[in-house]
Amino acid sequence: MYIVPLLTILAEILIYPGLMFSILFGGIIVWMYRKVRARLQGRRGPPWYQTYADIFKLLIKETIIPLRAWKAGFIAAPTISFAALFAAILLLPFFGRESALGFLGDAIVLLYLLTIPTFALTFGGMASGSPYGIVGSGREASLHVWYELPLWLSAATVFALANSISISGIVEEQALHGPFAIRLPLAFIAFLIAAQAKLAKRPFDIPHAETEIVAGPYTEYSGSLRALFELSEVFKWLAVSALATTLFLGWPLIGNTIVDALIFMVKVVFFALIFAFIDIINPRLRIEQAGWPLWKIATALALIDTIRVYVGLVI
Amino acid sequence: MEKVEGKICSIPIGPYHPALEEIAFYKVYVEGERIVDAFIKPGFSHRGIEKLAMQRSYHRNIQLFERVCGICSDAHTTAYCVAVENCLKINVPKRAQYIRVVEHEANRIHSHLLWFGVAMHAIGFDTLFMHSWAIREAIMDVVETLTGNRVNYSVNTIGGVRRDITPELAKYIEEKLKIVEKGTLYLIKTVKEDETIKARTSEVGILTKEEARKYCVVGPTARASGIDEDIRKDDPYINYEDFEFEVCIEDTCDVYGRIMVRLRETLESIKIVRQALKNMPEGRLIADLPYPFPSEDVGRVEAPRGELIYYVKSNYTNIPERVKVRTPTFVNLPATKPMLLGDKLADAPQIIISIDPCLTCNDRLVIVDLRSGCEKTVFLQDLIKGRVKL
Amino acid sequence: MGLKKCFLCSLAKWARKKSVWLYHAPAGGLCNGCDIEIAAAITPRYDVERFGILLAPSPRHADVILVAGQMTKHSKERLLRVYQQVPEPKAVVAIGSCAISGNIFTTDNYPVAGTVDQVIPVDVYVPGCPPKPEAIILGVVKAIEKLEKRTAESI
Amino acid sequence: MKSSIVKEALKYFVNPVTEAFPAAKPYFPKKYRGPPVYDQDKCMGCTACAHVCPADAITVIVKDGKRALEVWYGKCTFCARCEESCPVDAIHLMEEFGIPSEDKLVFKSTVTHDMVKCRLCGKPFITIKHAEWVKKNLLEKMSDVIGSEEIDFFLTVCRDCRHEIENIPGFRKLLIRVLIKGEKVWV
Repeated sequence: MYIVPLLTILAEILIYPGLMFSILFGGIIVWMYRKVRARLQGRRGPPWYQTYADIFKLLIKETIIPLRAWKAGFIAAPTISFAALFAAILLLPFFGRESALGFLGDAIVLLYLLTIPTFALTFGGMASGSPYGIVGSGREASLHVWYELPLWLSAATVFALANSISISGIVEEQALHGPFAIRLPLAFIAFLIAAQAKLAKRPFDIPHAETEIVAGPYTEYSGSLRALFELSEVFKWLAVSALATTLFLGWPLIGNTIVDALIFMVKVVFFALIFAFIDIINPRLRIEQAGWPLWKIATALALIDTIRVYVGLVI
Repeated sequence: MEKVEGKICSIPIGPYHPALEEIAFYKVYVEGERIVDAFIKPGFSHRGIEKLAMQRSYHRNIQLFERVCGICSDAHTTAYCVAVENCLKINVPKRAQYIRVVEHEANRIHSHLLWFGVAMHAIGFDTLFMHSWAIREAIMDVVETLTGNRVNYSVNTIGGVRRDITPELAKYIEEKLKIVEKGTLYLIKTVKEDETIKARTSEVGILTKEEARKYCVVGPTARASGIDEDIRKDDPYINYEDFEFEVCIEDTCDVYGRIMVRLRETLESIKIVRQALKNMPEGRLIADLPYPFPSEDVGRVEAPRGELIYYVKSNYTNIPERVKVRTPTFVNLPATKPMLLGDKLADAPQIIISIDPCLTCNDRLVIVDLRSGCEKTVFLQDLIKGRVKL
Repeated sequence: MGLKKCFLCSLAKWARKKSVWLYHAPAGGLCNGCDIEIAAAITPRYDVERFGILLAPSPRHADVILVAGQMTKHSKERLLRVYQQVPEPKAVVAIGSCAISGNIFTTDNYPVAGTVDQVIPVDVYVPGCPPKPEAIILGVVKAIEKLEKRTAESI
Repeated sequence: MKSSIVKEALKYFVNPVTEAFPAAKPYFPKKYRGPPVYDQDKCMGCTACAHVCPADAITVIVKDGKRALEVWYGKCTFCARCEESCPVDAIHLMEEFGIPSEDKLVFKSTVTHDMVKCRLCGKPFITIKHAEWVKKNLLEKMSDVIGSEEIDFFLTVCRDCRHEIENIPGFRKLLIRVLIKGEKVWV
């Protein structure tokens, strides 16, 4: 009797929005980012299977743990990062309306889960014992301080307008009254800027700035541990793009689960391409310059919309 | 990272670092993110070129000096040939001089576009890096067709040049120059209108005019600090007095100024190449060479990185008695220290890159520095060991 | 079991072939010629990324080390350290005449510490002064073949 | 603010500049300086190329009465000075790049020549083809001074032995005559 729901959950974890699908779809998203970047730079770009090849190759490579590193922390960091993002993906509404493990208040949990990889990365960089890793971790932490406020503010605005803290509630509200991207344009822009920083793409790729601090926290990671970080990167792309879709573009909801899931995927790709495009046409900012767009512009924009929602000006 | 004193920590940049094309070691002392002191240690690519030069004939030395630096390879051979020609009183045919000018300026265009790409890479603007290198491929084609190799031109020889420019080749060069000019104009426009590049580069790595004079910087680094100096104008060599061009000067004294100076210079170089191709005189390619006699002289050349000086002393043999090289990076490198002080750690790579450090150029000379008692380097001991063996 | 193992083996071989990260380590005395040609190989005209080849910033991520230039006494130990930092399986490609034989700088001059293959094992040699970017790409492809062979042996 | 870079990037998006390298042949200009190769038929083994080579990439090995010239691309600077200095155009630089290999010693082009043995001491000192070439040129340019038999004598006696002969007055006179006449021709 209980075997059917158990199997369903297992299938959800392992196949559809879980491991298999997220790796495949996330791999395609990362490939698209790389392909678009290459094409806009005048190059041809990698073939479609590139991300999978990279990850698989790293998995079967030798893993070196440096002498200077704190071993437990060094190994734990990528694992925690991977696990948190995997859990986040299970909470995202990949069925159009509902997520795999949805419950009341899952939106808050989702945002929390997306915060954990940052801490894990900071932790891993510190544990690796290389000067570049430590500097990178410091930068990651300070960037986290910059972007977390606008991210949460814009999300809170959405929660307030939707009058719900569950993912399905937010999506349904948008399906009924139009997407929040139109109703809350300023919070939307604020969210995009903050999400760019969360993805650590240009202009905010400060934590792993190649020319300054080699690869930042990733510097000492090799082999399968690096592969876990690479997988986290894939999941991060997927999760952040899906979060943007959920919070701001949950609008066309047809009712048929398969069609809704397909529409959701198209929207995720759309957001991923926006992030990729911003990444391509910008140089990297300095760490104290990154505060300017994040704290001044994004926070102010999000705050204006929050006030609008609380005063009741939003139609 | 290690603590030095109080809040001050030291961070190593290099020797193997993705921002640096070649290997050098910078130790930057930081207080938080602000740089309070810097220590520069080149010398990793010392190859003993000057010693080798004293064992080879004049002609074989050309290929040796070409490999001092692969990026400004033409400037090095030109300077060496000019020095030897001054020394041995050789009158070079005018056509050869004009062909040299074409190559010299093609070299400058390629070097500046390359540097621009690397500088953009240092601030994380990979798209412009790729675009500038895509434009650079046009001039690389010119160089390859003209000389037969992409990097080491090997065209200059003592008393003239080894390859001719035919009319078809001139037409080909003109075509490619159009692409380069269009691309350079695009790069200038982008740099001017892009606020993020400005935010990243302006008022960074400041070297005031007084400091620039104090540190005797040369080339684009000096011109970006408002010093009007260009060997092509001040002391014309290889018939530069025939050409009209402007010396590009910026008075912003920062990295942004250095970018603009180099980009504008690229346009001037294109102008010079066009003039040279248009007014190419007829004549021989190589002058008659005399037997060597005791004499000495210098050759001064405006390399892409600044003033390059070769000193040649000859005797009755076909081997130079002494060849001494003073490269632009040798004088520009110490100036990175005042540039670095007070700036942020994040700007260190682009400040170091902004002088276009060609450490391979530099490192033949560093032996003097190392000999003055740096115990850390194995180099000195090895040198002594080598001598003992001899 | 055998079939599964075979499938994983072929997957491993495929992944090693399709994803190769390079680390560019100049071996001391160099003229930059080879280095700019390596950089040119990642730029639009040659674009090695379409073969899955990337220039990794840290030696810890690399599969193939590109060594260019003449080995000097000064940089010998540093290069050895870089080599040891690269995780297995790895391959070394010596680029240019300097790395192969010392070229014009000879191997007996006072700052020079011999050729690259006297310090670290070199798998593929790419002749040229400097080699064209195409030759560098072919050299890396050859190194990949060698990596594949090693994978086959280890399984 | 970013209009020009976006425009340019979109232009590149439509037409990438990447060459289809493994499929299409890379660009080689007409006089590309690739690896030098010897032409066995033309080469006469005079070692002029070995003398001018800046990197000493061309080695001359005399073994078993044969002279082998060997150019190693692993040391070559691709400067084309050997091509320039060759009197008979027997070495030329290919319009091709060196193919990467796992063995550094395969980058080679070799040519071997039979040598003439010295009539007096029996040591091989000049290749047959070189001797023939010198004879031909001498006969063309100064047949009035020197006869073919005398040339034959000179070309079959090695340098060390010739130094000894120079002390014999008759030969010395002949040598001086050749040198005075030859000054314009040789330099």
